[in-house]
Amino acid sequence: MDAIQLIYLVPLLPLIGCLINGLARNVLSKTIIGIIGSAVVFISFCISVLIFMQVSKEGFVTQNIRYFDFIHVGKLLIPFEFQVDQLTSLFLLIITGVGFLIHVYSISYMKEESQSGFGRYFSYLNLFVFSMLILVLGGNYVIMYIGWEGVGLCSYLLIGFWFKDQANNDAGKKAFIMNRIGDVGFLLAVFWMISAFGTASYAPLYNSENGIISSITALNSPAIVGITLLLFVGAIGKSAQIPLYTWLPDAMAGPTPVSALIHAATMVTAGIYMIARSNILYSLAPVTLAGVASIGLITAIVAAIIALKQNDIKKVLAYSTVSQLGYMFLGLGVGAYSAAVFHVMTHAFFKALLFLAAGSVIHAMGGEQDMTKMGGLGKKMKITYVTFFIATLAIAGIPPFSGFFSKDEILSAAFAQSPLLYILGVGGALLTAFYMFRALAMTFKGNFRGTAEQEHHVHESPAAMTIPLIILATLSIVGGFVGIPEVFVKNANKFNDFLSPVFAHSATFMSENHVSHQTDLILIIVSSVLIIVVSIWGYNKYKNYTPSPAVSENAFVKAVKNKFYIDEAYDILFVKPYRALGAFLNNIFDQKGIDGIVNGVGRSVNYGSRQLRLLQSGQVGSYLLLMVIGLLILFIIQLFTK
Amino acid sequence: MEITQILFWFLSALALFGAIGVVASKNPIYSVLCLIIVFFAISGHYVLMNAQFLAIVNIIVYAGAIMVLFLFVIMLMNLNAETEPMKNVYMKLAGVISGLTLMIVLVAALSHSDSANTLMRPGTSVGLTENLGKALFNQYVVPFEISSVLFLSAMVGAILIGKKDVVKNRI
Amino acid sequence: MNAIIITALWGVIMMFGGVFFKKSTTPKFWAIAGIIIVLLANLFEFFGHPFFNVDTKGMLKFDSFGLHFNTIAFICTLLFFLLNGKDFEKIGMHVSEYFALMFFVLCGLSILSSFNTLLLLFLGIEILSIPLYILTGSDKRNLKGNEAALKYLLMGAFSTGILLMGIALIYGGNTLGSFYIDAINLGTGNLPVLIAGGLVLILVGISFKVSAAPFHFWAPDVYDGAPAVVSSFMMTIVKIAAFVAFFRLFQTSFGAMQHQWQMLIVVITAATLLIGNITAVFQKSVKRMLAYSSISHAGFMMFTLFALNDTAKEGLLLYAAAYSIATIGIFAVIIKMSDYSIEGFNGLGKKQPLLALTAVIFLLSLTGIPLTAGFTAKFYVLMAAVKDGHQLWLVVLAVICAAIGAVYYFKVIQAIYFKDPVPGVNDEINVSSSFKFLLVVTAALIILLGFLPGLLIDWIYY
Amino acid sequence: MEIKWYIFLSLTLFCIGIIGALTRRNSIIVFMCIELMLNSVNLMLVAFSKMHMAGANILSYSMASSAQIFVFFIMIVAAAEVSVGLAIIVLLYRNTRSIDINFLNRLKN
Amino acid sequence: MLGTYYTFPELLIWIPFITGLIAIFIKNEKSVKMFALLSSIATLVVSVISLCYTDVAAHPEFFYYNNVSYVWMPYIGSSFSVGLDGMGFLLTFLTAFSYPLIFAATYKSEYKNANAFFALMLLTQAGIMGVFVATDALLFYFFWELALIPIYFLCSRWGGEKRIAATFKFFVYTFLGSLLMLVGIIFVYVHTAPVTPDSAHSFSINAFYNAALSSGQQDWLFWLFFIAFAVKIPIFPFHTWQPDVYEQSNYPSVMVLSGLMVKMGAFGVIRWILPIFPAAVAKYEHLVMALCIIGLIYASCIALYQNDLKRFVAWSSIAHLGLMSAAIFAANELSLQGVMLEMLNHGINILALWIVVDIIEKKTGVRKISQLSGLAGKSPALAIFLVIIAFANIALPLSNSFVSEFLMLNGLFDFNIWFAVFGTIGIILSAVYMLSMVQRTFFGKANVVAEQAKKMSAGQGIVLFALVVAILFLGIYPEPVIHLTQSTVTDILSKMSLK
Repeated sequence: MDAIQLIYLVPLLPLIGCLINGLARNVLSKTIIGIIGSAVVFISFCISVLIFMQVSKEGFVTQNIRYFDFIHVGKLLIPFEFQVDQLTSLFLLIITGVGFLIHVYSISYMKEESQSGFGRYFSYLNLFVFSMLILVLGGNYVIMYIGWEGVGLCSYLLIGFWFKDQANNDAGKKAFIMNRIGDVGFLLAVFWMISAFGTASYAPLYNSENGIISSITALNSPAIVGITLLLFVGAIGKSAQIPLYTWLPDAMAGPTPVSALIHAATMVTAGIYMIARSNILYSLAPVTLAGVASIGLITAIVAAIIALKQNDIKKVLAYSTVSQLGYMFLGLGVGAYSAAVFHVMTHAFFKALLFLAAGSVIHAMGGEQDMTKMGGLGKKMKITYVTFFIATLAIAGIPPFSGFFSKDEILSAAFAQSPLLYILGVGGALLTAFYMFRALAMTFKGNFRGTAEQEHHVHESPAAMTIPLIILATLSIVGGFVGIPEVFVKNANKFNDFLSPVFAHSATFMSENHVSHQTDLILIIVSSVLIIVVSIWGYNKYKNYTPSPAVSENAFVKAVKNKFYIDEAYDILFVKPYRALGAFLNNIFDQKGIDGIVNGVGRSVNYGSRQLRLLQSGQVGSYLLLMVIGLLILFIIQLFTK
Repeated sequence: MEITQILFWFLSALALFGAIGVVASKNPIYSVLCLIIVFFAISGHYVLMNAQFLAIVNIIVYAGAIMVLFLFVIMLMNLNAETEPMKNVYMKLAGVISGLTLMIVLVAALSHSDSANTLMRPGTSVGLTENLGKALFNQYVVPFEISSVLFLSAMVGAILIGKKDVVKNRI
Repeated sequence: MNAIIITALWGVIMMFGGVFFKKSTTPKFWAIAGIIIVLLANLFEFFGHPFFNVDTKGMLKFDSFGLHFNTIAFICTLLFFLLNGKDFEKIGMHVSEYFALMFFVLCGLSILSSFNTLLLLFLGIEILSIPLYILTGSDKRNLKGNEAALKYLLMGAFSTGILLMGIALIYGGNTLGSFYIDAINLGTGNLPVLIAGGLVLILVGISFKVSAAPFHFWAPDVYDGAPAVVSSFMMTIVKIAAFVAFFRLFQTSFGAMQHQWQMLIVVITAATLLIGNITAVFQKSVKRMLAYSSISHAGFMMFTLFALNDTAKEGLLLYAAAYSIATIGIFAVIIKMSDYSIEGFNGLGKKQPLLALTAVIFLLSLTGIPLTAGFTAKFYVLMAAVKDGHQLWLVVLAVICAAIGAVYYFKVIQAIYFKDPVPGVNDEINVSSSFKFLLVVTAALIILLGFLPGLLIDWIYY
Repeated sequence: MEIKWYIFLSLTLFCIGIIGALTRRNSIIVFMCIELMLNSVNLMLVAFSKMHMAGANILSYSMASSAQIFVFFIMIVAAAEVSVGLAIIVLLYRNTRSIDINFLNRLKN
Repeated sequence: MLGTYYTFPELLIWIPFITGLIAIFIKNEKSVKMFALLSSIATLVVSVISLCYTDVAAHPEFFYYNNVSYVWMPYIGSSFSVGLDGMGFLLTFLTAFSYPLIFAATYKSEYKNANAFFALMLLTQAGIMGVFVATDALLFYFFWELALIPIYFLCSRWGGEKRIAATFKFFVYTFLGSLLMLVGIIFVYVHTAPVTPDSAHSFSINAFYNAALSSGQQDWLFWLFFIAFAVKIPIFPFHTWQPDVYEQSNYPSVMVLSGLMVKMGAFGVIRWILPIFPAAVAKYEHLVMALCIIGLIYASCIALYQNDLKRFVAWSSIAHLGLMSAAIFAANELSLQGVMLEMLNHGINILALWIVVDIIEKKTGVRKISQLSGLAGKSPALAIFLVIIAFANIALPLSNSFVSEFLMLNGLFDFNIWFAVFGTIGIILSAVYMLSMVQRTFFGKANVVAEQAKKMSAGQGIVLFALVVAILFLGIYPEPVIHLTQSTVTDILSKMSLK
């Protein structure tokens, strides 16, 4: 019980760290700032571990901790409350654990920042951890929304961390606005929920015995479909799915550890967390689930295709993240909630690792991110190379690395739903394997293609950076073993067992069309073999990459290189019209139109004044005439109208 | 036709003729003379209606005093010639039209009044000087006194306006 | 009766005083003394002590309304004499005579506030008007003054003719054959044609006197052409006197059948409001602008005729007081200046802060800003109209016109406070401290009436 | 004799007066036209006075006499007005050498 | 100490009024500044004490008993009666709270005729306070205008080059609006039952609530009142005066205009339209809300285009007020409660925003967004404040406006889902223009203008800090405010449903 009573410390400590680092950033030395920043997260991590241990005990029931009434208006009560269950505790571990590693990594990575910039960085990073924790801890959707927007804010701040370059600011702004579009969906869903159910708290909604939702049995009722769709809009924004994914590649403008933490490991998985959290609702709305699955799948493939032709190492990873998130949504969409969450976890390990390793490379290359300018780094940066290699194996889904287990679980669930989903999913996986090995080969193999100065500069990163790499690499290797499929070992999927209470209720709605073990085994083997083949092919193809002078490309390749012109399309469809509309409304409609009318009234009074005074001709005769005419009019009114 | 009726029509015609003469004649002197004709005609009407006092007062005050005053002023200004230039024709036309319209409207309206066909009783003694004098100094003594204020102010005013100022130094 | 007799007597005294007063300032003191005596005499009568017991055969009726109105008018006149007494010398040499004529006007005013027959209405209007014809033209070498006087005279006489024709028709249509205004009261049937025709003509005749559109054409020219002191007097005291006569006649004689002729008032009111306010917007001269504004105020006062209820009565008195005091005040300031154009007021706030402040208060009152008498007055007349309950659009039109009114009054305020002075214009404004003190008192009166109108209107029910 | 003929007569005179006032430019003639209007009113009043003189009783007697007294007052006022008016016209003539009302347009707009 | 509780509403009016009159006679600029600041602090103290004195939520009837009432014009049933209900407490507190901050934040500014300036500022405060406490329609109207006149003089006398024309338009516009309302007030008055035996009718607020008005009469009365308030708020399309006035006027006046006077409009709608004309509200609410929402999106579009910081803030304010007015007309518990919060929050946020703009202009001498760049590098403290304020303005959770906008949008959603959808578009757009502004002025490379920037004064720092604390506090724990105003909301709603 005690650990759970300490739960408020988990988000509070990073917040304190944020305040200390932010306010005293010019006073404290960089080392102290770094230590404070990491330590608070580490303590939170320790508490999370305690909580996890308590949660994983037998007979644990979901805990609700209420602090105060946040909003209490009439019948609407939104308390400031935390909810602790298996899902929460898992996410707490991921966030604080990976977060801590990245904090440590950052101390070294950001060493060259200015004093105040360094403090600012850690302050933001702590603030992010705080927001993310609020997001997963919140006991109702409003608290979740607080964290939801909070992480968006931190993302904005960190992407635009080097604010002197307007491109970074543009990227940050884009991220925030695109997130906001999603947030609006979330917000509307909350409103709908409140107006339909009168509350936004999980406990009264999802309580398995007397929850409002739990007592509903009808599928696809309009309110629920609406709510789930709107929530999904929120998830699309936050987790960078089509059509709101374009901000994520741009978000790579931020420091690389940020990309690792926010744009790979944690924030972008908030959407998955949210849907997993609302699994009962979603299970009641198969229509939405189908939508989730299709959006996820399309995103997975499209992003993977785009990643094939990217030369910026971080962009490749970014598109890979989008693609992997697509997988997770596919998992959610086919009802494999725990598989999706499993993939969140393994993805957190290997993608954070990839980013950090890439960061190490970029660090070594003096800020260079273009892979065509790299090559042959494997010799000089052994640890980085090895860890990157492990992560690549993991993300490609090569057994027995962690990615294999989680991806396989999703794919087999997809097969159960429809073989088509499976085939497309495998296709995506093959693409993943290809571009990841391409990146690996281009970066670490072949000859060095950069400048001589860079070549001289290249070196292995310091321990503060490599240790987190090593830890994450270890996790990427072993992380999958908590969820070994039943095919191999009976009852070895500890992960599923652990999370099953969370998804227990929705499991009753899902049609249990499990794939037989044999089919599953065949599928695993086929896909693994295919992936390995493609991996080797991709590796070999780019092993000795030399930048070729402009080869005439076909239209498709060109489109891929230019990310299908999505950004440009958005620019033409939304940004430019919006600006033009603003100009039109301001210059023409408002100033000429509405204000024109207002001023026109004034002017017409003036005009009337000038005309009316002409009546005052100064001539007695005309005055008398007008008087007589007035008299006549009055006479006619009085005597001849009734 | 009774004699009063004949007289009525005759005097009416005379009055209208005179009135039109006032308006139409170019020479101001003729206008004055026409106006005097009108006054006489109206006095004739008063006599017809046995309002003898008013008939006399009308002739003394109006035809006598007032019109002489007018005549004096006109002579003083040497306006006997046809000095008046043509007024704007449209203004004239508009004036005539609106005046006639007003007349038509008034006549049309009032001819429908309940009392339009009431007979008049001309032969009463109300209009005799004695009776009116009594009324004036009994019933109407207050207005009579008050009218003195009017005259006073008119007198002061006429003097004020007519007096030639001693040249005064103005800044 | 006190007021009528004493004003007439004092007029005679002033008239002869012209012969005896040697110093040019003497007439002013006599006039002030006279108006104070008149005021006191009127107050005595108001509190039930008439000095003269004259049997008027019911031709004059001294009710509290009329006497109260007299008080207001005399207080305004007192203020006027105090503020502008010196400025009569600007008109010409015959200061004493000017005062005499003004006392005669006041006599006419006292008659108009208490008449009970059409005969005295007629006489009152004439006693009010004839001295004004002369006063308008009293600055003999000023061609504008002469022109104004002749215009006023011709049109005034013309309107008198119309008024008289109206009276004649009323007499003809009245079965009692009486000129007593309470005898005309006809109950609630249909208006007989003769009466209706007479009513229209009388309405036109008096509308002329109160400068209601479209019978207002004389007003801007005459107010502009007359000497500023006389304009101030004509625009305020004389106009409200005509209004009180208007109200008295129509309430007593035709009040019972109000709704049969209300439309006429509606038309006149709407026209007056629109023409007065809109034309004023474009004026360059403050004096002429105020002339038009006085027309617009006539429009507001027409609402009392429109409503003819108790609130209207209160409103009329309040409006008369508020409008007169503010106009007298602003004119007192204008007269001190040599350039009447709006530019002439530029930077007055810097040159003469006190004059500027009081002028602004007067202008705010004329605009009808709360906490000034002008607001309460407008409020009362509008309330009277709303209580009547008919033709509410007219009330809306009135407030729109009031907003237009703000435009031209605030042009002056802007010039006073927000614009820089034009060098060489109105540089030599010399005002005595007593004048300043009086201005402050006047402004204080405005504000006092602004939040305690009861001080004034409660006396109606005394 | 019916009253209406007198009404018509005096109305006609009245309107002729109005027409004159509207159309003439000589201010003295305009003034005379106004006098004509006043006279038509007088005529009307006397006619009405005779109409109201229905019986020989006191009431109708005073009814009838009141109108004639009114006429008397109108005459008084007209005289006073004329004196003032002519004074003003003379004053104007002295200053401008003209009594044409169309020249009176220094004040306008 | 301060006498009995019912003297508070009065004190809130008289302190600024009397000190305002006194301030005219203090010729020394420094002393008049200090005097005004002290006066406003005194008002704040009174306001805070009044808040502590009673728990209105527990005693909603308090409003009707606490009001002090002097016989003023008994013959027409009007009295000088003032009282505080929850909403009144809230808004008087906002007024009392804003004034010291305004004075402190602009303490360094210099004015010609400082005595007149501060006197008018204090008189405006008296007027605004009066509007919020008046429980008599005529008194309400008095104060409504009393607040307008001094602010007109303030804006016209001290400000930019085109101020005279701009403020004049504002003045005539609002004056016309309030005159129309006056007609409405009189009409309702004529249909009230008497309260005092002396008069036939009454101007008291209760009499107005009980006035017998047919729905046909309500229809046009609604518009008479509505225009007055709509111009003040302003609701699209009555807004055109606002950007010009904000651009041309001096900062303290603009702060008062946008922070406080705007609330007078919203307050007016809640206090005087909703309970008196419920039938008309039900009839026209869709139309009006559509206007409000159009205004919200319209202003958001234009705000992005603005290059002048003051105009920018003006448009963003119009956008926020669009949402607020829409929520008022949604008239359910959530939306009204949201509006109550938003009135306070918008006051705080816009005040903070103006102070930042003022500092920028004072520091750099430039107000054009295009001429500014990279200020964050030069003054990080200001940048942090601005970012917090900007995010408060776009309703980020844990900032004050989140709660209010959440409630308002929720109320809108309950009313009509599409209004809520378009309202939330406004939220997106607010992020767009706000962040663009922050980016263009504060981020990027410091240009010549930014290099020359002077330091922010300590006083301004403290004021901004206080505001930021308020922003965060209300964002995390809005309950006190909700508690304060809930009785008003239920009262208004019950009045609406009764009729």
